[in-house]
Amino acid sequence: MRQGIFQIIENLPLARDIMSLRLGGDTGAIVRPGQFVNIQVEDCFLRRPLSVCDWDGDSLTVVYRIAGRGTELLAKMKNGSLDVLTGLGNGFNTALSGDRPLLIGGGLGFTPLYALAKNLIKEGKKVQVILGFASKEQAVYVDKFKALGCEVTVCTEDGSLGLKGYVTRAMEGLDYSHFYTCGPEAMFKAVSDCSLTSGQFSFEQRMGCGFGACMGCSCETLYGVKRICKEGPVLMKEEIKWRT
Amino acid sequence: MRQGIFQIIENLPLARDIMSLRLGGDTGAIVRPGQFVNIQVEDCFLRRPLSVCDWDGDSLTVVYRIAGRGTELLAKMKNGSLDVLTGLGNGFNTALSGDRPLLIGGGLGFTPLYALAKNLIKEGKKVQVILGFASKEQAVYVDKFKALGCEVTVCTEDGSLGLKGYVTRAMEGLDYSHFYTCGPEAMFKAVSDCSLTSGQFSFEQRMGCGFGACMGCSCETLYGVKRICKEGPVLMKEEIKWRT
Amino acid sequence: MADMRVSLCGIELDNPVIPASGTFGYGYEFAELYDINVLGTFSFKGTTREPRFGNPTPRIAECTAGLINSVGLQNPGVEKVIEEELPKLANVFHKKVMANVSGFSVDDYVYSCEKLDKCEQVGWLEVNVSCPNVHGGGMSFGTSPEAAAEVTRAVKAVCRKPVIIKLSPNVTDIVSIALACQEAGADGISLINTLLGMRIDLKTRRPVVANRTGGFSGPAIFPVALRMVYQVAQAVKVPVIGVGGVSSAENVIEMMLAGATAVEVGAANLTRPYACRDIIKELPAAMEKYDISSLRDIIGGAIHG
Amino acid sequence: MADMRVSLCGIELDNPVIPASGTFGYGYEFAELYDINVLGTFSFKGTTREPRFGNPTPRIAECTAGLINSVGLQNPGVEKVIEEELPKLANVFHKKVMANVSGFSVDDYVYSCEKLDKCEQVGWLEVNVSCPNVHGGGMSFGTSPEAAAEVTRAVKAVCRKPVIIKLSPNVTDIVSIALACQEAGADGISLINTLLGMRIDLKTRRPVVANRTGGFSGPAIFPVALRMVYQVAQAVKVPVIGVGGVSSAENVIEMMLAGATAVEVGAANLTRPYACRDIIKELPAAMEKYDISSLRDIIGGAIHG
Repeated sequence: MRQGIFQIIENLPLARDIMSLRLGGDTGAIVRPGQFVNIQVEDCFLRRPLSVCDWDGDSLTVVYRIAGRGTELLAKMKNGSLDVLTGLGNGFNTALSGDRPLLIGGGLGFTPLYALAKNLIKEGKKVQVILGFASKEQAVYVDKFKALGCEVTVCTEDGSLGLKGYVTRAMEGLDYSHFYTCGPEAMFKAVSDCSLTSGQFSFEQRMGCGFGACMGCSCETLYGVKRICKEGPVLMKEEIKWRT
Repeated sequence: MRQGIFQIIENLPLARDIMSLRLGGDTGAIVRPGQFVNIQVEDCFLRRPLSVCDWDGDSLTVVYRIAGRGTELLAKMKNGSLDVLTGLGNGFNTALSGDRPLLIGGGLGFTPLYALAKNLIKEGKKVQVILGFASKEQAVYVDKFKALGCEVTVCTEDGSLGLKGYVTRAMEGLDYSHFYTCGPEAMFKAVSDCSLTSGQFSFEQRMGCGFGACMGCSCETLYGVKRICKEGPVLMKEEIKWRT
Repeated sequence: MADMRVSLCGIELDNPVIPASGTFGYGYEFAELYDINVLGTFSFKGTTREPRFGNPTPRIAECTAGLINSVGLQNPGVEKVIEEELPKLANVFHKKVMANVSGFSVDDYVYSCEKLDKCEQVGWLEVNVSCPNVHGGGMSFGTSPEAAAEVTRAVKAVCRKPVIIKLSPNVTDIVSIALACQEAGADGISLINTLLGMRIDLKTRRPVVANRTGGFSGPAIFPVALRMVYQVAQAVKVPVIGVGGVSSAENVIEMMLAGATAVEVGAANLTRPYACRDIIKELPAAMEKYDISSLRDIIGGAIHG
Repeated sequence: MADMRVSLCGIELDNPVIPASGTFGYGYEFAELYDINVLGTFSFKGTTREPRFGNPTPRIAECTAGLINSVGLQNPGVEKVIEEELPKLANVFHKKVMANVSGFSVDDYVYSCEKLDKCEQVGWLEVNVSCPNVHGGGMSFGTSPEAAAEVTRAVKAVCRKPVIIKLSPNVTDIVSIALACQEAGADGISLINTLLGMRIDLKTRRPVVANRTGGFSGPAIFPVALRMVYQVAQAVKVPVIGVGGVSSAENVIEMMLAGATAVEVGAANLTRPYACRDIIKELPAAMEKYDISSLRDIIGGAIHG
């Protein structure tokens, strides 16, 4: 974990209430896709944890939804600098991907999967991606995944783009070596149930600190208690204790 | 009273820890010298009440000392806008000045006296001014008073400029028709005691609102309770109940 | 069309926004700024049997997201309030006003309430058993269920109008005090009054306010106020007025979800003179944002389930 | 040369800055960031007899100038703390640590304290009788003088090291509780724990934290903490640790003027990982600004005169 001051390079809308924020600064602490950053927004007491969607040596990109006061304030910032904690969380384990990994994103869940896809493609893997959205209007980043060389299937709840229905529908009959998923928790159980292989889930939780100090985001797993911000946000399919 | 947004025209140091802030905006609510404004400083809950040192149709000037968190933050603001309440307090009564009014300022107490002097000069009065400071380094606005055409006597506690000692020393033997004073409360009693005429005192007090709502700044006078922010900050010599 | 009306002890309010006692004087300072008839009502300056200057100055200390005041119930006394303040108020405010009363003995409360109850302009009596600024004064009534009930019973015996008891948050079990007041006949409960707080001046190394400690209010105390409103609203049957750090339309909605029938706005009036008018203006948009057609419908919405 | 040393129950601290329990884990997360030996000491995660997961999530809600947590004493249990956490801590922290203990019965407290008292690394026991998150749990001990005294007496009977009782602010009369603890043998008093608070999500219309209410901390509560420290420090003879909203060197000085011998920093560690290191760095300059050569000399400086 590293604390640093980042410059706002751009902070632009991708779709209604969906913003893309690119920050310039020291990204040295980010070592794996699936890690997150924790951003101090002025006039908010707590930081805002956001998955890293993409990063290079001196910049990183997060995609966020304007959902509350903090993100509303953040969306208004068009320049200046931000106090950011980087390199948070365990991130995805790419060593387990196998040759034909499947990436499943629900809503903004695609964000950590983009950096992951980039990584897996670089490693020469055949990357299949399922992106689920509420509707066509919300379907962002589809072309970006394609541009990486991924095989992309889009699903929308209202059928306005791609398959009509949930991501699980697109999983049917697919052949894959391992899966990685991020999205609403409601989607996770369904994905787990219809999955044929082992896989990794990136969880969300309200956090106090984001670096393991407050125990605010703890969850029980089959192998003991884990902090989503520290031992997570990525958990293996085999360790998850589903809330029944 | 009027609430308005004012632009920062300049915010510059006059001496060590003494700043002059000029604001552009609607000054229509300011009707008398000796009134004050109440400035909202970002990250401070309460506004900062400051005497108006000078004003014209579309700008006003306040002079303040960097004394705490609020004024430290204010001193850092070099541009942008401020939420300001204007036209607060009763101000000085110039009708009582007579032909040869005496103005007595201690430390930053000169600020409301400057606008007053301007006013009295315009009314053709012979204005005598005594300005007391800790030392030469703190002696600001002396030339500005002279430029108005006032007869200025300066006193410094350390004698580094003008008379050595307190303002009361400069009052001795002076001939004046009425006096106006502003400065530390410690000075007021001495000024009152050695004064030969009636006069007006501009008081300071910690305020919650600045416009008469909270009763935070009340004081007892010989003619009942008054709110420094509303029935004050200017009180007549004859009504003051001195704390013994 | 957003319906902001609520009924407080049988009197309908156009909206639930009520400037809190001690932050709105007797109304005029604000009537000079805007038409205060846009308010649901307002609770006037805490009034006592005798005139009071209150505590020595300084009486104000700044805090993060709030302030401390130790005004100590400065007021002209109930006679002058009735003879001078209310007639003047009649010129600028045409709704029922809430009469806030403090006292230092049960007789004090009875004396002042009985007189104010007879005033045409007064719609409710808000009995402050909780002012933390008067040593050995109002505080003691608000910190014991028995004492709070005693005041309530005595005041109810001489009043025909709704009696609302304003509670202190500086207690271990506010629910037991609220229940005791209801049992004693209170028609409503308002909470919270200020938290007892303090600041010290690092330069003088002395407390900032002359009285050493004072009442802490402002956005900082909102989570404590909301918790207590939530606890009390679940326990009592009478309407609850939510008070403490409210400074936005969202805060008003949150207080009502916690169980408040109406909401008082305090410290916000001091730093933002138009705060209440602005909150009332912003309420319809906030209601739409959160899919609320009538504020009545959300009272206590967060309590069940 | 600014002298920051203070003596806490007979053990000298290089400076009075102590990360508060529950905001510093068992130290490692922070040891990765800076040398935690710069601290006066730190109070480790509240430890109980049995391992605890704590309350369901979400456990965190944001507030103006603070946060609400309902972690509910998650910890691995006293055995694991002694067998695993303390040995790991020994690698990164070479000073005496403060062992924070919670319990749900007097026996619980005795069991855990007796074991931790025997640990070489432990310098003080901080007994939390005030965690507001456990229903019918720690809370009850902290809200009655008798119960707090009973825990104190029982713990003192099995401990050779200084026992500091950490008090809840959610009470009517914190001084009586502090006096009861001193009477029962407490070597020190730390206060305040969190204020009981709540937030409601306007979208879901449900409390933000699963436990509904939680502990409110952060700069917002500083004036309440300072007032209680001032009241208790005047009443007791034992050293007082000031806790609550401290987030700057100035806050540390203000707490000490109110009567604190040492100061705990809580919520600030969560949003500013380097907060304690920075406060310690800023202390000498702040001391010079306010003409303080030795922090020892200003303890309680605002109490007299």
